[in-house]
Amino acid sequence: CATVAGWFGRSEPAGKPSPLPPIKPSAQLEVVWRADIGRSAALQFVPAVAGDAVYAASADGTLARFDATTGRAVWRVDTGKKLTGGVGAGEGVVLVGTRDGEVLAYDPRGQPRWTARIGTVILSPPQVAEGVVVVRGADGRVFALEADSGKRRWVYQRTLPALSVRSFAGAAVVRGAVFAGFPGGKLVALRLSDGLVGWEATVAQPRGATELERIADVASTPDVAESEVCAAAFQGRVACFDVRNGNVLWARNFSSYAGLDVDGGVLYVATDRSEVLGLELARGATLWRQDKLTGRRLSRPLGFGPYVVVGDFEGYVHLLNADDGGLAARLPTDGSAIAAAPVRTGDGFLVQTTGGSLLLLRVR
Amino acid sequence: FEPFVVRDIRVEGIQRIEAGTVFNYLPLKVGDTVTEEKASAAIKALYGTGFFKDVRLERDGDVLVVFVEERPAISQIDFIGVREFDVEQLRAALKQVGLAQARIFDRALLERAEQELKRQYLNRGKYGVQLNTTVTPLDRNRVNITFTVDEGEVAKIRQINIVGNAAFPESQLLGLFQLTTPGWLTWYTKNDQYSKQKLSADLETLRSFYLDRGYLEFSIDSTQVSITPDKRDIYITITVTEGPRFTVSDVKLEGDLRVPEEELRKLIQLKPGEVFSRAKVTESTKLISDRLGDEGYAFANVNAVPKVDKEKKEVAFTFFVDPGRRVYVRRVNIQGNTRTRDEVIRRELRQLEGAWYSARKIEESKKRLDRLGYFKEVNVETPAVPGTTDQVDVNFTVVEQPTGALLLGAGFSSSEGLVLSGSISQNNFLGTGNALSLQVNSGKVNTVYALSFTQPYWTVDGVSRGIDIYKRDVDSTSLDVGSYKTATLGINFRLGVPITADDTILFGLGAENTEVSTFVNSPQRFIDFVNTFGRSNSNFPFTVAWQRDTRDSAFFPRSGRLQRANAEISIPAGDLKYYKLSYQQQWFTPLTRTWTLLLRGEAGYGDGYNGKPLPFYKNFFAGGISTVRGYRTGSLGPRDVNDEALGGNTLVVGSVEAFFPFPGFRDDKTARMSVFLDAGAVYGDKSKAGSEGFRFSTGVSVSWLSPVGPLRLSFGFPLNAKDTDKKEPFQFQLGRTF
Amino acid sequence: CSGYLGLTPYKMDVQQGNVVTQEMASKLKPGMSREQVRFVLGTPLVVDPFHADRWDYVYRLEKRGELVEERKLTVIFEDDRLKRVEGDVVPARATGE
Amino acid sequence: CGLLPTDEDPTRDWSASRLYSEAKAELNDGNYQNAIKLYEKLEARYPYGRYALQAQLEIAYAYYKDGETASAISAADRFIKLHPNHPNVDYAYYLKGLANFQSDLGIFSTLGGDDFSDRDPKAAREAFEAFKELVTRFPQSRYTPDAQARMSYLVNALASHEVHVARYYMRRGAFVAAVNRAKYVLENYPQAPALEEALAIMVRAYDAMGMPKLRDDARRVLEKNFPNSVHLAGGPPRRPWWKLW
Repeated sequence: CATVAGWFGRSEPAGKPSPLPPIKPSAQLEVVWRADIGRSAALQFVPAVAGDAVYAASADGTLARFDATTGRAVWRVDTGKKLTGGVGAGEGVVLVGTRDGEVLAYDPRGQPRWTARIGTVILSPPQVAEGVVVVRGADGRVFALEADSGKRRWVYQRTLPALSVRSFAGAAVVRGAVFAGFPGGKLVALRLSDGLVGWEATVAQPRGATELERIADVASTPDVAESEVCAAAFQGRVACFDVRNGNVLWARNFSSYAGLDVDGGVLYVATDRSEVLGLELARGATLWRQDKLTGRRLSRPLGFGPYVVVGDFEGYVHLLNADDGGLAARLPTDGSAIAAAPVRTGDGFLVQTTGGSLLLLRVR
Repeated sequence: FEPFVVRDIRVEGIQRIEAGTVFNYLPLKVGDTVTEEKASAAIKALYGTGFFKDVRLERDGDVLVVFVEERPAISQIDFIGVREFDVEQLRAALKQVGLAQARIFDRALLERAEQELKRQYLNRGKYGVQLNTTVTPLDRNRVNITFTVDEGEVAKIRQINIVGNAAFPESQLLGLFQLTTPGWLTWYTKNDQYSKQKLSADLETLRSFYLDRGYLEFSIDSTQVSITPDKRDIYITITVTEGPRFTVSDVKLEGDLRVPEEELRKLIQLKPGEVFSRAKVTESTKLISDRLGDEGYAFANVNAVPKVDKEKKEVAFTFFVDPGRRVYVRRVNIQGNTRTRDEVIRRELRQLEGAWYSARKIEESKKRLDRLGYFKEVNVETPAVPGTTDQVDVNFTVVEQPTGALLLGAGFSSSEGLVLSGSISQNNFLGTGNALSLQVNSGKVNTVYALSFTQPYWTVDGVSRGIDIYKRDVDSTSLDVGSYKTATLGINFRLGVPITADDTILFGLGAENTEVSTFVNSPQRFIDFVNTFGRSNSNFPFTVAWQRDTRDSAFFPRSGRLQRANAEISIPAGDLKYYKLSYQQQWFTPLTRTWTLLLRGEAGYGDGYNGKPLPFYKNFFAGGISTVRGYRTGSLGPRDVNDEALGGNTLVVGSVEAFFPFPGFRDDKTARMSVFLDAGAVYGDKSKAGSEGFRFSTGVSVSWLSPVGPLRLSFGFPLNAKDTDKKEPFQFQLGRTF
Repeated sequence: CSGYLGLTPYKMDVQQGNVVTQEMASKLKPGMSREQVRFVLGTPLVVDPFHADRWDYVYRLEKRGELVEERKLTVIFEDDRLKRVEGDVVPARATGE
Repeated sequence: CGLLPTDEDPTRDWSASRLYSEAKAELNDGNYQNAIKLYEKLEARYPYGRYALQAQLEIAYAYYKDGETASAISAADRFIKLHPNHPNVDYAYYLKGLANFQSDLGIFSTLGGDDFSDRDPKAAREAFEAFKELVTRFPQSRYTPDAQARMSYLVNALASHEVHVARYYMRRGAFVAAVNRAKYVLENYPQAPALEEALAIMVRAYDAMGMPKLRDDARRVLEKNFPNSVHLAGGPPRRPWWKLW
């Protein structure tokens, strides 16, 4: 028979979220400052840090600058557009993306500098490095624009599978190269200056009969370490490659939508079932597995020294021990989901909730 | 395995199949020499029957032993957790594939059925479905198959986003789409569920929208469909490049036209200077090829070749006409008529055998068959005759439906005594196309014996003749209302002469004798009538009428018009001296693919001549299901002292009605619903009060082709009824709809 | 024909047989095979079962009951080769309905 | 789902013979739908042995009597495939022909003296094919004589259908159409009695088109085959005006 829940729309999410596990805090999470930036609806906005400034944006079009130490709002601007991707900052320019496929660039004082049209929805924060702005379209395309004028320098494009997972993946711009994951499970390395394809590697192979089963998309931004670059595929695998030539170092059969973070020789990943895993960067062996948070729709983890930080769908910030994955501390925020990954700044880290609060947290 | 001569054949392992059957399919017979490839051919043949899971041939001396292992038979197929589809529908579909009770179980078929079911679920937007089938073996080499399905949540479209549109706002463009985000009606239309077909249809609509407004180089760069990891929300992003707006610079016609050029040039919708529109181009090519189609060039092809001038943003079109060969019709076949005679159908067809093919004539033929009212469905195809390049056959397939209404009833009422009533009418009597109707009512107050017979095709060209004979007696003495007695006996001859393809002139000449006897308490109008016309009076009504019918179907027209102007004059030789003029028309036009609008109008005026009044029972009446719904039949207009409707000599009726498919029966051809606004008035004897002046009503009506005959139910709600009016919200009618 | 109360009933147009134009007929040459004749004139609608060596290209058009146009062209074969052609042919362009 | 009472299946544990005799009883009483359901249960539960075999044949008969032409034919075909040389497989072929042959005319039809020739010829052609298969495969089957009789009836029906149409086209003045319909009878149903009128129509059509040579040759064939044909004199008597249908 039809369960009653089935009749009235929202039935339970796939896995039932586990309740908050009991915890013996071995550390203390404290809020340094808290600010408000506005709701980000079903999107993922990430704050950007440049010098002593923190820039944040929200879906209703506001872009704001806060003082990194005190959290005081320096200026607040209404872009007048429906924002869908942001914020990227650096080299004197602050960048956000709109629903109609425009990249808006402001200067650190909040004055608009230029607007560029790329013709496809932008769901991730534009990156800027070495005078080039790299921005991902929701259709997977990678655009490179001149940081000072917004003129298009090059664009990299692949054919799309019939059905892909909705992804907020951006591109990792590191040491003159751009690493981007694509629907269909491919990872591509491009030269930042002219978009030349360095190499292309397969993170996961689509398999199954229907379009749905054949989804194996790299739905999160890759992370680059010294000589490895690692990426995670939804309904696919977690894998690391040699950064120079793309040869696969190792691959493990974990499916992850939220993504991974590499910190100090260990790779932290949040799987689809919201387990957190610590894997050894060199050969991918499992160091530890934290499965008391399954079903809580965890955000992408952040390696933070001896700890690992991850947010969940009820706005809790969880602190895990980097060595054994044990739960070290927990802090509620405003009850709305933390979808985007925490951002390291100075000796703390920033968290933005979909409900619109922006917090700087520190561990004591 | 060296060959040997088979002395005998033995079959091992059969349970359900008999040895005889195996021998029948085995290509080896006693006495053959068995070689390597003969043996493998035998094994292949036995596998081919589909009965066996495993086949082995062995040698026992010179006896050939055939080991077979029968595939199990399916004993039961169950479905658990299936909500989206009706289980019986699934069983029937599986039966088609060969998976059904008592059939032989074949795993390959099961896999195919599983894939097919999963694909069906994806089409319905159920992306989260989990499906697995279990096959449980039973005794006596049988198996049970169980399909367990967890349908999961339906993926709903959370957002559709068009990027790159400048000329038209996104909201307007999304308005064209079938797919939408969840709204108040999407629980029924399910348009908030993603389906590939609907999306490609919507993209096509978007493309035509732009191409019909001058954007020749409009292109859809990419459409991206993405689903959230919990498989519940779908986001669609469509990236477009509009390109500039083009105007038409020049239009030319070239090729072997076979029809005068000016005539074809008139058919081209595109005028130089206008904004380019693809719809106009396709419309023009269609009109030209149809025109050629009427000349027998069935395979004519016309294509418009554009010459684009990018700088001036102009485009010139040349219509190249290639008529191809003139095509002739070899045979016209009619199928599906188990009751209607072939000639009754063939005489309606305008396309003859041995003549050149005419698309218009075939279209006209289909319309005329639909208008007969004998068929639920009429389809036509024109397959080419094999072996020729210039001959086609025309195959009409009809689905018959009952054309009669049979009402038999026996009742007993205090006033009428035992009443045997019955009416039988058959529009397609014995499939001969003639219409016969008998009506019998043997009540004491109302006795009616009436017969009417019409022969629509007295001559091959459709001159029709008909005869009506009737005896109607009314004796209201037993009722407590004003009592009177009338006895009418009449006969009427009818003749119909078609003067064009759609117009017919109808003549009627009748003779009618009425006896009226009144009493002291008879209603005044009866007494006046007897004083002017005497107790017994004769009447020779002569009617002439013009009728034009271009409707595309008898029961559920979607287009066309039916008009009828009628004049009835009593010939001076009779006692009665009156004339009645009336005009009725129904005008149907399609509003959308499924909605149809009807504008219905009726007007009538009657009067006596040579100083005689119009007899009261010849008055016009209004009210009731075929004129103004919501009011009792004939109740409009003035009423006498006993509150009986008198009717009047002037009638005006109008109605606006919108038909739409019966909800739930989207493509059912037998039922239709409608909302209507009726209005009508009857003007007569000014001195009497009653319901004079216009009466309005609105409401809902359902028409259904029931097995007993066309049925109409209507719920009419009077808008400006006075308390003296006789309201009757629910009304129904069985029989002819017009 | 006889009217009904002074009205002549509408008679459907009756068109029968192949249209053969002057242009088509002029392409015929003796000795042609049946296939060649068929390619030029089209498939004949009247092939009498008792005269295998003869094809008749008849054309009739009746408008509102009166015969408006009538033409007959007969093609005679001899051991499957075109021998001779009899009958009249229509002016260059066929008049449509 | 316990709310909805699931109807307990009374026949759950019936033996094969019980199912078969119940089905046979229903068949004889004429309620074919129940008989079909019981036969299907029998085949599903006991797919072996004599009963299942008999059920497969009788289910085809039940569909035929119930007027379900398509199901009757597919059931018969299934029996033929499963038991190609079963002793009464010829009955299965016979059933296929009967199913098509039976035309369900309305209640009024008996009055009208309607014959098969004036209705949809496709059903007649399919019936003819099925009977032909029976006659050729099983010349001594006890159904062959009846099948042959029905075949000749069908041939006449098909031939007179063509003549019906030819007569209509003559009245319409479509003489080419009439000639070709007559020719179709000549080529496809040469022995059918309707051939006489077909030839007569051919003569009249050629005459109307002013083609004397073809007319005379056709007349000569008519005279040779039907010397005292009524058509030679003046054609059949015209239908009296009072005969309304």
